[in-house]
Formats: sequence, C-alpha cells, structure tokens
Amino acid sequence: MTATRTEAPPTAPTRLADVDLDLLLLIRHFELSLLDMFGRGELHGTTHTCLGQEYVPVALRPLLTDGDFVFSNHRGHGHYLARFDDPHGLLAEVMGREGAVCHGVGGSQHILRDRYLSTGVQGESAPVAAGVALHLKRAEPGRLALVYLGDGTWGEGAVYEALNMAALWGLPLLLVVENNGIAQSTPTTAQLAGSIGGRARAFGVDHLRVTSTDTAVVRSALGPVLRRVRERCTPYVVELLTHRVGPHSKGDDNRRPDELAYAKAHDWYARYAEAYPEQFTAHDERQRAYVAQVVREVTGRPASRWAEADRG
Amino acid sequence: MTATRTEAPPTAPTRLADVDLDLLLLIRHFELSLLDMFGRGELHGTTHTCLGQEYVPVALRPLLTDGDFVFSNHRGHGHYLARFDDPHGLLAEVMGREGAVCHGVGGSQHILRDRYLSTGVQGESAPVAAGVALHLKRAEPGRLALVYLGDGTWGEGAVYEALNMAALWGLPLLLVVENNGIAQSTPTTAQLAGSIGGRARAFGVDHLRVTSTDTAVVRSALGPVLRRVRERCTPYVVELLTHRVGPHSKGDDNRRPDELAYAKAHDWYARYAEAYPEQFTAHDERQRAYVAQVVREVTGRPASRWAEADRG
Amino acid sequence: MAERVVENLNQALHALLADDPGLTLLGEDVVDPYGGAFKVTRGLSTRWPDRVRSTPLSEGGIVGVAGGLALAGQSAIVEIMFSDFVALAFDQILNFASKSTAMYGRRVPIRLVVRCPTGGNRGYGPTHSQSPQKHFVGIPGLSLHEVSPFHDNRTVLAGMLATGRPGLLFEDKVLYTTRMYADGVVDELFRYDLIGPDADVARIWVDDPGQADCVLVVPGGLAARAVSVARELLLRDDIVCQVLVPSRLWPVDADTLLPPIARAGRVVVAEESTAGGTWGAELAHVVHQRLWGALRAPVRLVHSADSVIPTAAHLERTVLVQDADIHRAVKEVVSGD
Amino acid sequence: MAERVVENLNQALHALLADDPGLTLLGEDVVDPYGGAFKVTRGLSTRWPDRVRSTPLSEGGIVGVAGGLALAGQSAIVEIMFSDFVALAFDQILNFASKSTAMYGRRVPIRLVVRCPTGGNRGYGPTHSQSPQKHFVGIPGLSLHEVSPFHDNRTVLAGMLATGRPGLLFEDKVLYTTRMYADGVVDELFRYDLIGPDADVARIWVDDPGQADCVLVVPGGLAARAVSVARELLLRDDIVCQVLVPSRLWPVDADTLLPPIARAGRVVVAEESTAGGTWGAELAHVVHQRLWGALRAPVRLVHSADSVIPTAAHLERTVLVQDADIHRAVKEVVSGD
Ligand SMILES: Cc1ncc(C[n+]2csc(CCOP(=O)(O)OP(=O)(O)O)c2C)c(N)n1
Ligand SMILES: Cc1ncc(C[n+]2csc(CCOP(=O)(O)OP(=O)(O)O)c2C)c(N)n1
Ligand SMILES: [Mg+2]
Ligand SMILES: [Mg+2]
Repeated sequence: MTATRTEAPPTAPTRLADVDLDLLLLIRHFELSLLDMFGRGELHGTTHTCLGQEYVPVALRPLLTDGDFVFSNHRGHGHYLARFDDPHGLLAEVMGREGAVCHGVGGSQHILRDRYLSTGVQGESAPVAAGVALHLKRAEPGRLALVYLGDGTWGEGAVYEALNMAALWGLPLLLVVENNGIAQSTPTTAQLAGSIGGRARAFGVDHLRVTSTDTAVVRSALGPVLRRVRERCTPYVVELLTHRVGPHSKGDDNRRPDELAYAKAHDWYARYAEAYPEQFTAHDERQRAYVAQVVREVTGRPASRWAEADRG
Repeated sequence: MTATRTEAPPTAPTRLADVDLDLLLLIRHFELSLLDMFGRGELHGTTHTCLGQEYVPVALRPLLTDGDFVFSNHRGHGHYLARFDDPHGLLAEVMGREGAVCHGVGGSQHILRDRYLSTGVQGESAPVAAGVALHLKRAEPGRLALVYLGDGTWGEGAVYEALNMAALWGLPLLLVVENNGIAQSTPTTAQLAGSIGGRARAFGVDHLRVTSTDTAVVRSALGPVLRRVRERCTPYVVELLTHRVGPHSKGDDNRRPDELAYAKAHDWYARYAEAYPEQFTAHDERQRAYVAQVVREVTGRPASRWAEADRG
Repeated sequence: MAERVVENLNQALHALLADDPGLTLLGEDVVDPYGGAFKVTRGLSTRWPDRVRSTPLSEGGIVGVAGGLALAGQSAIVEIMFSDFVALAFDQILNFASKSTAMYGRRVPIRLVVRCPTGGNRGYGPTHSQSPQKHFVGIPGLSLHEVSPFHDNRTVLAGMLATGRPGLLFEDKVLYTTRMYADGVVDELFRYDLIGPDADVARIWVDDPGQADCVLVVPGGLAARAVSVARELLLRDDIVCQVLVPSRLWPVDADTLLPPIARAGRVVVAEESTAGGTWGAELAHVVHQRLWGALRAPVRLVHSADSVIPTAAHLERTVLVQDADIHRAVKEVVSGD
Repeated sequence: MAERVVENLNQALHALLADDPGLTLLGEDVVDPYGGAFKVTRGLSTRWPDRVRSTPLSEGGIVGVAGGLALAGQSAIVEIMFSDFVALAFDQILNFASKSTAMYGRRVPIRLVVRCPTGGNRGYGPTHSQSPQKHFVGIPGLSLHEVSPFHDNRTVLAGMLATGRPGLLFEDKVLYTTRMYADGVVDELFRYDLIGPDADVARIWVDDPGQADCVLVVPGGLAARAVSVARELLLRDDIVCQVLVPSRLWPVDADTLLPPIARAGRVVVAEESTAGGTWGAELAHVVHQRLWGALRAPVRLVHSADSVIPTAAHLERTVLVQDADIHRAVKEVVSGD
C-alpha cells in the first residue's frame, strides 16, 4: 500500500520551533562551510553535502530514541548532526583533527557512534540493518533500525535481499529514501525503472511518499509510520521527494540551469527566510556564526591520533 | 500489469499433437532414468530433475527460434531436450561419456550449446541474459533472451539489478519463472515476501501468471507474450505455477505427505494418461523404450575426453 | 570408532547454541527436517527455532544480516551452501564485517563465522567444487580456518567467535563423512599432538616428533590425504615425513610452524586450490624470509591444475591434487639436494 | 610534455570504440558531460551514445551484462567507479566470466575488461582506497593488468580484449593526473625500454640495462614511486637499482622478469596492498623456485601495514607504503649479504 502526502508547497511554510530551525540552519551552515573549505583547499579527500535535504533528519529527530539504530550513508552530515549535538566532533572527523568522532580514520563517510553508523558502499547497510532489526525484534521490542538511502541506491541488489528478509521475518526496519531525483550525475529516470513505491509493495512492504519539504509536515506524516514500525514490528519504506541543492560531492554538478533552478526553488531555506524573516534572520546569523566558530576552533586543533590499541 | 490465466484443471487436458506428447514423455522418462541410475549408484555427482514441470519448455518450444538465447538453470534437462533433440548428448554429459555436449566438463548443470547456456549459480544468469538481450536489440531485432528461473532464485539481488536495466533500456528479456512452491526444502512462503507479479510490476515490467499445466493452454497463453517481447523490445515476466513432483536433487524431499500428494495431483502425466489412454500408452511405451535404449547406448560408451586445446 | 566430522561439527553447533543465547545461525535450508545440504545443522532448529533460520537464496544479504547481528553485540554463524557462492558475499565480508572491526578508529567486536563447504572430488562441477580460501587471504581483520579431522570444532568455532573478528571456516566436503582422529593416535605407525600456544597446529609424526626428512604442511581438507602419503612414503620410500595441519590458516601461526620446518630443512605445502595468490604461497614466503639459510631446498607447493574443475570423475581427477602429486613433490624435495 | 595518464586512457578508449563497432562501455556516470568520476570516459558517449552507457548502481549486474555481451561475441569494458566495489561483482568475475572460457568443455572467448580505479593517497577513506588485485590472483581464465606511465593503454586494452579472456585493469588513482613517460627517457639519469615477447615489461635502468645491484619490481601504480626511490638510491647511497614494471600482473611473465633478477641476485617487490596472498608473494614464490641458488638473499616484499586505510592524510601515510619503506627495503637487501 502506498500513500502519498502531496502537500503542494503551501504559500507559507509552517513556523518551526526555534530548536528545529536552529538545527536546520546548523546543518546548512556546516555544509556550506565544508564546500568553502574545499574550495580554499583546506580539506582533503571528498565529502557529500546534504544541502536542500536538511529537513529530513530534522523532521525525524524527535521520532527517534537513543535505542534506535540509524544507518546513514555518504550524504550523512545532516543525519549525524540531527542525532548528536556535535558539529565539533564531525568537523574534526572530516578534517582529521583531535576530538574526531572516529579519530579521523573514517572521515566523512565512515562514522560509528553509539547506535549510529555510516559507511561508503551503497546498499551494503540494508542487510546489516535488517540483522540489527532482527536483534531488536527479539531483544528490544519497540525499537527500530532506520536506513537512509538514496534513489540511486535502489539499483543495488542488496536492497532487495534485505527487503525480502525484513518482510518475511517481520523486522522493524525503516527505509528512509531521500529521493532527490539524481544519483551522482544520473537522473533517477535513467537509473530507476518503475517506482520505489512499487518496489516496496512488491515485497508486501508498506510505502509512504512525502513530497513536502516542510519539516513540520514531514514530521507529522512520519510520526504514524514510526509508531507502526515499532508496534507492529514490520518494515516500512518512506520516500521523501527531495532536492539536492548542491553538487554531488565537491564541485561536480553538470545539471542544466533549469534543473538547478528547480532544485533551488524547492529549497526550504529561501522559502523559510521569506516567510519568517525575523525569526529566520536572527537564527541564521547565530548558526552561521556558531559554525564559523566551530570551524575556527577545530581548525586550530592538532591532528587526530589513532592509538595502536584502536587499530582493530 | 499482471494478468492471470487461472484455468482450473479442466475435466480433461487438451489433446496434444504426437510431437508434443513425445517430447513430454521423453523428458519424463529421461528424468526417471536418471533417478534410477542414481539409485543404483551408476551416476556420480548430483542432478536436479524437472519431473512435473516438463510441460513448460514443451509449451515454449515452437515459440522460440534458433536465434533466441535460452538461459537454463540447475533444473535444465527439460529445457535442453525441448531445444535439442539430443538425449544422447545430454545423458553422455551427465555420465561423462563420449559424445557429451560439453565433454563431461559441465555435467548436468553447466551446458553451453549454440545459443543455449546453463550454469550453477542461481540468479547469476539474469544480468548476463540482459547483456545478451542488449546485443540482440541492437544487432538482431526480433530475437529475445529467455531466462528460466525458480521462485527461490528471486531471493538473489542479481535478479533485480537485471530487471532494472532491462526495463530502463527496453531489452527483449523474458524471465520464465517456474514457481513450484519450493526452493530445495524451503516453501515459497518462507523465502519470498510479496509476489513475483509485484516484483515485475515494481520495475514497470509486465507479468503474466499461468496456473494451467496443460501444454496447449500454456502455449497459447505464452504466444502473445513472446510476440510482444519481440515486437516491442521489452522485458516480460511469465510466472508458471507448477509442481515439483520429484525430489530437489537425488533423494532429498522432506515434504509432508499432503504436500507431496498435492504436487502429484497436479502432475500432467497421470491426468493425461487418464484422458487419452490410447494415445498415451503407445507413446509412453515408445519413449520409455527409447530412453532405455539411450541409456544402454550411452552407458556402453567410453569416458569422454577433454582435449588440451579445449581447456580454455 | 570416533565420530564423523559432520557429527563433530553438528555437536559443536549444538554446544555453541546452548552456551550462547546470543548466537544465531543462518543459511539456506538449514532447518529441520532437512538440516542443511550436508546435514551439518541437523536438529538445531528443532531445539532453537528462533535462533536457527532458513533464509532465502541471498548469500550477500545473509552475511549482511549476520554482520548486523554481530554489530548489535550478538554472535552469528552463516552457512553458505557451497563455498563457491561466498563470492556473492565478498563485499559484505571485505567491506563491512572485516573493516568494521577497525575503520571507525577503535576496535569493534564482530563475532561472525561464515561456514563454507569447500572443495571437489564429489562430481558437483565447476561452480560447486572450488577452494576459495585464497581470495580471502590477507584481509585485515579477517581470519581463516579450515576444518580438519584433528581439531575439535567446538573449540575452533568458540575460539573464532571469541576473537571478536569475523572469520571464514572452510569445510572440505569430502571430510564430512570421514572420522575424527582421537587420543593422539592416527594409526599403528603415526601419532599426533596439537602444538603451539593455542594448540592450533596438529602435528603428525612417526617415532620422534623432533625428527623428519621433510615437513608436509596442509590445510585440514588435505589432512587425511597427507597422512596417507606420509604412510606410503615411510613404507615404500623410507622417507620420514612429518605432517602439520594448522586449524587457522590466516593469520599464519609462523612461530608454531617454523621450528619443525627449520629442523627438517625441507617443506612441501599442498592445497587443493589452483596456484596463484594462495595461502601456500604466502606460507612459502614466510618460510623463505625467516628460514633462509636453514632450508635445504626452496619450499615446494602442490596445487591443482590451472583449470576449472570438471564434473565427470575421470576428468576431475586429472585436475585436482592427487596423493601421487604430493608424494612426488616430497620425494623430489628430499632427493633434490 | 607527454600526455597525462588519464588522457592516454581516454584516448585509448576513443580509439578502441572507433576500431571495434562491437565494443560497449558500461559504468556508473560514465556519460557526458560528467564523463566518469575520474573523467576517464570523457567525450565517449557524445560520439557513441548507444555504445557508452551510464548504468544504475549495480556493480554485479553491470559486469553480468558485460559478460552477456561478451558471450554474444561482442566486446565490453566496464568501469567500476572505485575498485573497492568490484567486490560486488566477484561472483560474476569468478563464476561466470572466467569460468565460461573453459567450463563448457571448449574455449569460449570472453572479451571483457573490468577497469578498476584503485589505491589510496587521496583521502577517500577505507572503502574507497583499497588495492584489491590480490583477491583475483590465480583465477583460471582471468588476467590482471595494471596501468603504468610506461605502457600505452591502447595497446594494453586491445591486447587484453584480443586474448579472448576476461581481465581486470587496475588503475592507480594517483596516476591519472601524472604524465606518461615517452621515448625511452625517464629523466636525465634513467632510461627505459619495454622488454619481453609482448613488450609487456618496462625496464628502467641507469647506464647499463644488464647491470644492477638490485631489481625492484612494482606494478604500474607504484612505478613513479619506484623510479624516485631508484634515483635517490643512486644519488644518496650509490646503489644501482633496476626497476621492472610489468603491465600484466597475472599470469606472471616469469620468462621476462627472471633473467634481470637472476643477474642482480637481489630483488624487492613492492605493492600498495596489505600483505597476504598478494601478487608479490606469488612472484616471490616463482623467483624462489626458479632462481634458488642464484639469489643472494630471499625476495623482499614491501606492503602497506596490515590495516584498514584511514581517511585523514596524516594517518593514511602511516599505513600506506611510502618511498622510504621501499628505499629501506632495497638498502637492507643490498647490504644484507
Ligand atoms: C556500491 C557503490 N557504488 C557506487 C558508489 C559511488 N557513489 C557514491 S554516491 C553515488 C550516487 C548515489 O545516489 P543516491 O543513492 O541517489 O544518493 P544521493 O547521492 O543522491 O544522495 C555513487 C554512484 C558507492 N559509494 N557505492
Ligand atoms: C547462488 C546459489 N545459492 C544456492 C544454490 C543452491 N541451490 C541450488 S537450487 C536451489 C533452490 C532453488 O530454488 P528455486 O529457484 O525455487 O528452483 P527449483 O529448485 O525449485 O527449481 C538452491 C538453494 C545455488 N545453486 N546458487
Ligand atoms: Mg539521489
Ligand atoms: Mg522452486
């Protein structure tokens, strides 16, 4: 069964509590700073920002408990910041500085903290999360395993192997699909036949599609889904039609101007700024300044260390 | 779109042309002989017979041309015999005797002849067949690649990767699913969530389910499907609800008596014998005798040889 | 008479499931009454229906699920029906289970064993007869073990899980129906003991464990074949051959394996795998490095032919390592200097 | 100045697609304007939109499709975005493409190349930096090649396809932006030539190709590093080091590699991979077997640390092979006897 929440962008977005707005803006400025730093050659390696998609983990934040497992992916900074109030630890990880969540070993894509894990091979986490969900079902009923995955990741066979077992065994596995219409450079239409809803239903798994980018609307749509996953111990696929406002990683964006404009037009950031200028401006300034301070602070730290005893 | 042909077993099966009946019986007696020989310790290794499922390749036989590719699987003797009038070559392959299709190297599960191929890793052939279909689409329009696969094989992620590409690229790929309700020892309900129809549709691929075990009915249901695949250059999933009358391989069958009785009740063999005793008895005798003669002949042959130059 | 290897494995799994309520076993067709393609899991699901599960055909997915259980602090054992199909789980083993032990900047225990029925000589053909050990040699964080008729599998499996690192356990299919050795006795000529700090290496000797013309090192799947070759060498050729069978193939337990090799100065390593990037070549490298000067001849490796494994028995024999190949190798090494 | 390696590869692909209308190239994000994650495929899809295709994220599936094209008598090249993900195609490579060349009792040509951007030093982290060559060493029917700044990729790729056997081409990511060497000149001291029956091995020497204190064998990804070590050894330590860079790693071209090694009597093999079951260990085994007696020291292997590859540059350096490691190994081997 698929339901769709097709809120067309309302004239004004819902006014958010300060805590939500702050978190959205924290993620936004965190990501913008990373791109800046890459541009200035201050960062090494690669990174994938979630510009335009920040509202997804923010909407989910109060719906999750510390006992739930979250599996993030390559585009995971927002997922992390919504779970842990820790931009320092994350930035230190990306930069390889002291205080890094994983001592700089994992970097942007490979993070483990408590019940939060990300890794760099697309689709690989889906069966792993099913295994975690099997454990939760038996040992900690009411808790769930959430996997963030992109539309492109539905190309990987591992996703279907996981869905099948989750459905057969009634596992509390929630797949949160951030369908941003593109995978790296390839539009969804060129890499995904049929639909994500159909793919969920094919395994007898319920599916909800949410088109709104309004944190409050998304949250209220997802609330019942998470309750259901917990109470009925059943998998669920939630698909959020979202918009990647930035490049895939550092500067690689070959989309046409109209495609970029379309993504930008759906960006919650500008729309919220317009709707609630006063609230927005104050918080935006504060988070921008906060992130700038985090950047300064972390940049000043010495390189991370990786003790012999921690080398596995 | 799924259509179902739910012919409940008619009082009498359709009377078949001699050539079809002969082929059905040839396969039946070939498979029975193999089990016999295994029982007597005259065969080595393993084998999977298609007892009860013989009508599937027989129904398909006139719908295929030599230019089509056929990908068979572990349960492939019927597929082979319906394509090549060559019980000697196949038996020699299973026994490792002179005249073996693949010099005894491949054995029961690994056969290549012209545009017919089988191999032993479930699901692996689906993307390979998609590749072949891509070639056919470009170089030999009107031809198709057919993959036989069991219900259990839908557990493998490779199947979905293939379906996705076949749908995206409009490939003439026909998946023929012999859904016999079981995978080795595991009932379909314990290994397949949702449905095969749903899984096809999830990728925007049409699906037809056929419940009849009547060669003529199955053939007339499949005729338009193959035409469509050829003409529109589009993938298609055909699902045949069928019945494994024998063990998984040599003697491994732990099904309950009622399950076995159910499979037996759907066996075309007894039902055809009852409906057309005269035609049946004559042909049955003839094929039984023919297979016995093939067995005698091939058993008398020397061991196959594998020349140095053929070792890859 | 001692129990068969398949019974020893089955009892080991019974004991482990009884000991550890956090252990789950997954695999295709592992539940009763079928009890697995090779009957190794018989009776387990009857006692622990929730912890012993038959899965769909999804080798990659199953190993992923098991990795998830391990990540959640539990233990998991997966049966891959034929080790050839572990290729489908290569990513989960290489990039998830093994890496997760270290790539987050700290040790993360991953208690996971993937059991792999391995090897040929049963006429199952090219995709059901391989020896894939070599593809997994040298993956940081991963250990490789092989079942042998000398090593109790309860000890082996419990030890593997206790390391907190994922491991593969290769089980030569031909071994299943053969018997375990017991009480230090191989036959009327040969004795064995388990040596090394973890009693990991079985040493099979005649008369004096400190003396041999040649050392023959083999993984468990070739143990019985190696012993029969040693016997023949003794009786027919008057060559005293000591056989070493490590349970853990990787990391190589060099400290235990090298002293007997150094004493003999001659060593043959036999594997059923084709040549190229094998465990044997790696062991040879360690021997050459560390015993240079003490060796009377280079390490001699014995492999199957560089070929797919044909189905028909008479062809399979022309490809897979035979006793005669090992025999010849030892004789050449001993007479070569 | 000579072209960059990425340009050479790109031109090679242009030429191959132009030459062979039956060649298809598949991979994630390979079409224009993106032209592949490392821009190796730039411009190809604009010229051949039907034969150069971006695929879904489906590494196993893509290699399967390519195998199907090859089975149908065509040629196919697959780009795996990062070689770490080739783990997902392990089954298709091991059990379909390689086996199909032989397991049907006769030779079946499979013209398939899987291109694998490989290696670390770019800060991409543990799942995007590995050197997976060793997992594929010794698969019957499969050949392994590595891109080097000495070997023209058009020749290499055309040669691989012409064998009718599937092959993997490893491409060290650090190499892409460096320049090809040309005209036999490395720098003002070193010269190179291509030796062997297929001109497959690049030999880099100073003064006299027949004379060296030590031979250093490396795959293409380490070629530039090896050359700079050789230079330093000459200038700082007065050690004459000859560098050999085979384009084909497997099967090992022993007949070409062994004579120079025999002449020097000392050899170091360096790889970026972690130790264990590597190409280098295999080469060492061949050398020990065939040159026993001619060697002045055992073959010395240099590897990265037994570890995941960390992301941060300062940590990555502590794990991956450095010039200093190779330098030290050569000095030790030369001074050791
Ligand atoms: C198995 C695998 N293949 C390829 C990649 C390289 N890669 C990283 S992200 C990405 C695109 C993912 O697209 P999608 O799932 O839609 O996520 P998005 O980037 O749009 O958030 C690709 C191809 C990878 N990390 N893992
Ligand atoms: C990848 C893989 N996993 C497991 C097997 C072992 N195996 C062979 S047939 C089979 C069951 C297949 O069931 P299904 O697809 O329903 O076909 P059926 O046997 O019912 O015709 C299994 C598990 C295999 N050959 N390949
Ligand atoms: Mg996307
Ligand atoms: Mg079935």
